[in-house]
Amino acid sequence: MTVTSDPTVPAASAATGAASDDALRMGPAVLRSRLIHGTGKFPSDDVLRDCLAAAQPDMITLAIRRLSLEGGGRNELEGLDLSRFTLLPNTAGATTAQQAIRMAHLARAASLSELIKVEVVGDERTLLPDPAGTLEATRVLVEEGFTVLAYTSDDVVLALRLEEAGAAAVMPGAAPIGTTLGIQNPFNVRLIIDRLQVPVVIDAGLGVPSEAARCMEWGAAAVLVNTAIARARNPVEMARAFGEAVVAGRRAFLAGRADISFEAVASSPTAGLPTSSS
Amino acid sequence: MTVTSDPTVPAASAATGAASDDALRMGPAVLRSRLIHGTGKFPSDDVLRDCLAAAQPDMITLAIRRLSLEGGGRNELEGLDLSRFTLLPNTAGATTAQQAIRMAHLARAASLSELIKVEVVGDERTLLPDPAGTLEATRVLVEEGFTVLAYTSDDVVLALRLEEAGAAAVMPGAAPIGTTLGIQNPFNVRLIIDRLQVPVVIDAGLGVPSEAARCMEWGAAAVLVNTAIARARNPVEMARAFGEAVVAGRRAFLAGRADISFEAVASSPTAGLPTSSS
Amino acid sequence: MTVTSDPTVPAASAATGAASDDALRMGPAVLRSRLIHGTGKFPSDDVLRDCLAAAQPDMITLAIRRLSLEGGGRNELEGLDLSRFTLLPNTAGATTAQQAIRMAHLARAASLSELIKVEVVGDERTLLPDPAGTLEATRVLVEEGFTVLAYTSDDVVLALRLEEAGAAAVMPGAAPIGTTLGIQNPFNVRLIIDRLQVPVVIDAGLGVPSEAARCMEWGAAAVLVNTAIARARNPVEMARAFGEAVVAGRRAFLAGRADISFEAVASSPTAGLPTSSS
Amino acid sequence: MTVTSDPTVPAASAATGAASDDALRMGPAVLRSRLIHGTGKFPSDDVLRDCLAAAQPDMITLAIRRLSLEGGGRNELEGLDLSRFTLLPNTAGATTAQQAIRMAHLARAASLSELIKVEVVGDERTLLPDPAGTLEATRVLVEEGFTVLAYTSDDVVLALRLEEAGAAAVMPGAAPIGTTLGIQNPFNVRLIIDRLQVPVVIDAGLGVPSEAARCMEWGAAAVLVNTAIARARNPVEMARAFGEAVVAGRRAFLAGRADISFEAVASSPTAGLPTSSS
Amino acid sequence: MSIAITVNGERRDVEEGITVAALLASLDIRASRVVVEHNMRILRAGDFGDARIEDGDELEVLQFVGGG
Amino acid sequence: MSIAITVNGERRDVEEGITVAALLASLDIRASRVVVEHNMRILRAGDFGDARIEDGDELEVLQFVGGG
Amino acid sequence: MSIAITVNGERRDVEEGITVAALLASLDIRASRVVVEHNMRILRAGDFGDARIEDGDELEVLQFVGGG
Amino acid sequence: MSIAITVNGERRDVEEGITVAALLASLDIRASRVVVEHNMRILRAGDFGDARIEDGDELEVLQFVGGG
Repeated sequence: MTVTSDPTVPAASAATGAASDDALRMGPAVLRSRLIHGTGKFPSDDVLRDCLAAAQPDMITLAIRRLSLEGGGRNELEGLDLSRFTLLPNTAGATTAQQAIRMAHLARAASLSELIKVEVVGDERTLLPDPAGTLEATRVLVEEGFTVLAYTSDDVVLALRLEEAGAAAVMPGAAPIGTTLGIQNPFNVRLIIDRLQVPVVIDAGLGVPSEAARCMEWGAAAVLVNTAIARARNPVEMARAFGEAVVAGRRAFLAGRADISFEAVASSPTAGLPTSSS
Repeated sequence: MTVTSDPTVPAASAATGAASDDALRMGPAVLRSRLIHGTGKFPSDDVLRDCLAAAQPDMITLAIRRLSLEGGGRNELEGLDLSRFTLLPNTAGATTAQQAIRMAHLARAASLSELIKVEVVGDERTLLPDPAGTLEATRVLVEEGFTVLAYTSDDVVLALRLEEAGAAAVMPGAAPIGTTLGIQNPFNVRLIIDRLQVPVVIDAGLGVPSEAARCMEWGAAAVLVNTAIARARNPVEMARAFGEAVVAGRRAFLAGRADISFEAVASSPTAGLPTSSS
Repeated sequence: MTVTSDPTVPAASAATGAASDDALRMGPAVLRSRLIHGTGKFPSDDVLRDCLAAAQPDMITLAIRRLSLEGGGRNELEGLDLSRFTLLPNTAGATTAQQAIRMAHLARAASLSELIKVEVVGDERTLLPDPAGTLEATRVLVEEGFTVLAYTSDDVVLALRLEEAGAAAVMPGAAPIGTTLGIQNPFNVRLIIDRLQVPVVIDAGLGVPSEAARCMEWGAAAVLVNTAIARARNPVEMARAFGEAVVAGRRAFLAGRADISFEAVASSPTAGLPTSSS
Repeated sequence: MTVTSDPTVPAASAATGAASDDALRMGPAVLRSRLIHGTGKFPSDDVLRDCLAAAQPDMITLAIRRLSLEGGGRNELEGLDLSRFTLLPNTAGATTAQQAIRMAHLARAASLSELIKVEVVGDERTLLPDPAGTLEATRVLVEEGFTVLAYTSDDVVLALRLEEAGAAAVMPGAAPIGTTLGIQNPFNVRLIIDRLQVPVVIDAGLGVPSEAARCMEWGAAAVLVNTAIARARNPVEMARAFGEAVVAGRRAFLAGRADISFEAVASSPTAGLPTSSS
Repeated sequence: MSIAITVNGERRDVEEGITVAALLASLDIRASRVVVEHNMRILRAGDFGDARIEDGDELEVLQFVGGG
Repeated sequence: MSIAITVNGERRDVEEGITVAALLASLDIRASRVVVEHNMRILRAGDFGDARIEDGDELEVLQFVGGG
Repeated sequence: MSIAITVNGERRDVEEGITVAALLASLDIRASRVVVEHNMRILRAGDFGDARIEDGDELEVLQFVGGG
Repeated sequence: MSIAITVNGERRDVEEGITVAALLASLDIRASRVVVEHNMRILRAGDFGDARIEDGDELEVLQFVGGG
């Protein structure tokens, strides 16, 4: 087997560590790291900052909220140099398309960019997304010129509709937000990855780095991780581990896995054993 | 992300909280990399050599076989500087304890070390290990002073017996050798990891780096990978990916995963939303 | 434990086979059998008729199609006495709400009943349902007085929306139609069952009777099976097996499963062994 | 559905296509019902008796223990007419081959039969079987003329060795005894069923009837259930459900499942739709 | 004189003034088993005898078939 | 005179020369339902009447109980 | 004279004729870090100095916070 | 005169009195890379020069190869 001639393997990836030209493009964003890093629920500003240093993401998510009028509005992002990251504000908290659109407008004013993660919750208990609201918000915001990354369920047709509506990326959840339960529906997630042309980013519910790697091995464009890092016992090391796992999974996808065999095949030669009866 | 510097890591983790000396000790062997790398079935000597350079394992497995009398016995290990690795010869091909013991003796003469991977196949079709033969070979070889790493099934009690027999490590298979089917019995594998005091190395049947990471996250001491690398479309990049994934999985284990919640928990603040009706 | 006083167990079910008052009500339909039987793709009229005799469903599904103008329009339902069953016509073939509504009207004219299974396909390759179309057709038809059973994906929020729209039952698919792949997303299916007040009927993709039983054990109200019976090697026996499995699964749900223990617990007494050393 | 007549079936299947004599033979035992029913841990004699009436097994398991010298040795089997069942005494409590052999001798004296379930526990915490002890006890007892049903792990080679040793049936556990966790290793269980000539009976750890059906669909000869019935909220109805599920699963195995398709296939005709634009 | 109509998507020439009932009879179709849509309007079975077909009309004659 | 024996792991004093059958009767145990191991040797039920118990003997009196 | 306005859902009394920029300054908020919505209309930062607040106005003063 | 021996399972005729070292040299095999089992007894590399091969002897000449 002549490895480098294999058409499924980009030439660039053979020579170097992470493929030097394996950047992920979504609208204006160009990401070398395929780990999108959340910034919520961290135990402290310091921990968040150290996690970002360890995981080295290019893109981070943010929420937009009322500033506390007492105390000048200090918050956990205070210590961060946001200019080092591509900012992906979300519309978390919205339960209707209209609310999401309003939050997108506010986020645009704050970030001076038109990247937005559309998130319209349809059920307060599971925080699972509202199909109709997500689709409507995506349509309107795309129309307005936003680069929309749409958080969605693992519904395959809805993912297709979001792509048709102009989403720059579709973000099916692995499991409900904050649960860290891991991938609940491998079949649908893989189907979505296979059917869509736009990047598929796995969002919500991942628990451990191996699951992030697994998504990447299937061909996901990126993963978004927040709770699994923020709530780990050692968030900084966990952030680093997620960073490594995403690189490993992406690399494995590009390298092309061995074919599964349902029959056992020896790894050591079967011939050439010393005579047993001599 | 600077994974290329050294995927086998500890330097980075020293600063932050992972154990500063996270070496794996089995008898005389001290391994910084927890990826044990097989050397069988590679497309060429060059590919094998490049894979080892990419994955940077400390320990590699070998088989012992008759030299071909024509042609001076050239083989795929020709191009390797074996002295750079801790060698783990196996007894592959043995179907009885006696054969395995003889091969261990031959391997010792060749490697000048007493590290041996005991492998006694009990079924030619599945290549699954023979419980009694594995246990007997382990007992005899431990008695003779070998450091035995025992390839076994996922049978929990057999794993306990191998530990009692003095095995330096127990190596349950994830799936039959060469299948790359991945972990077939998470429950037993985790039970073995939890119950044994000696290192548990997951051997055989892994297919992709995410599965290696998953084993490490559960607390496996190391993984042994051969077919999944040798038969990948791009073995060199796959070797590198396995190296990275093992580091990531180990790091995640040490970092401590977030607790699973069966209820969804928002990642963005639920308070502080702009008034919706204003 | 006094079994009969257990409030979770209907008194009726203790004495008899299937609980005598455990009927499933959906609009005007009252079903004693919780296996809804499809009628498509059977090898012959005779086989279909024998399957129905073996499985003894109360409700069967039908499609509405153009009659072939040559030959008087004979079809596979010819040999059946449809009056023995509660008929559930579907809107299969519809790809828009409008088409589904039209087919519902035609079906009503043919069945003289207002039971309808709404099915709006959103993707020709996977035949997975269209969220928006399904919801719209459901709203309109409920408004018009239909008893709507809505075929849907395993999207939890969409299921909630269909309930809110007045669906008499919500029918999440286990896997794409005709695949017999079985339940791909146990988590979502169970979440839907738990969250909805209306009956949840598992539709599409079931492969074997054990999966039907599993759905019933989770609390599904019924299952709809077509391909797994029609394409079995022996459809008649498979129909009977599905009938039995649905009864078993429902009964197990009502009986209440044993609590899972993560520790082993002996089934035989641990005391009273004969002295081992005597 | 007339399941109440006789859930253990053959009468019905004779007419239609399932084997007309589908009895299971193990040594002298001829079983029409493929549910082997445990008798331990039931809430009362009455409940056990009613469970047996509901499930209608042909074979039940028993343990042999010291009689309490006070009170004349009344026990939970008091109310049962044991002569109606094929008795399968176990060697539960044994941790060595020698103990198991002694208990087999005692059981033979009590049952006046040479049927024995060999159970040699190798680990007190998980109650998982001891490979060597199980194999040795099986060899000795087969030699002595016993019909041995050997409880074992899901180790494939050990199952082959037990068959070679003359076991009349091999009984791999689904999960540790008493856990009701269900089948933990489908791959190995199916491999054992495929590789062995003797009947394979799934023993231990099943939780719900659907899992029993699933084992039967794979071709298991029978299942042994105890805790899942004894500890159900309503044991009698659960016993009945297990009886039905085993019948359903066996019937499905004989009927032959539909081939899995990875592409969706419509259940309703794709042609003959009314013109959409007319 | 004959008129041109469309039945189940196919062009057909029929007698002017024919009723739906007569059309079905001529096609050997038992009226009891079918649903008829006449220019997108569903006919009740009782109206088949009165429903006159005009030139250019579109009819759908449908029935239940096996489906899932 | 009485002798000391062990029954089911417990020390008991019984009459010298007692048979297994008599011991069971004294304990109100129906012979038909039990298995007796006398000094590790299993007795046939028919032999209970002849089996004399000596000082220091060990007996196991066993029966079937519920098990899985 | 003072007017009553609503800032982030809370009633506040401020000087008549105050600008947004002045309001932020009085609250010790750096204008560079916030987004202001004035009566549901988003203000550009450059307009804070010109935007005069009237009686009954509603303001939302928002910023980025950690989120997922 | 020549003698018949078995090397790696194959019959070979070699010079009477030949040593293992000489046999390996004649086969162009570097002694440093192999393990030799002479009549089921493993030879140390240092003994290759002294080990004389007799008629009917069995030799296994082995080396490490790729394996898993």
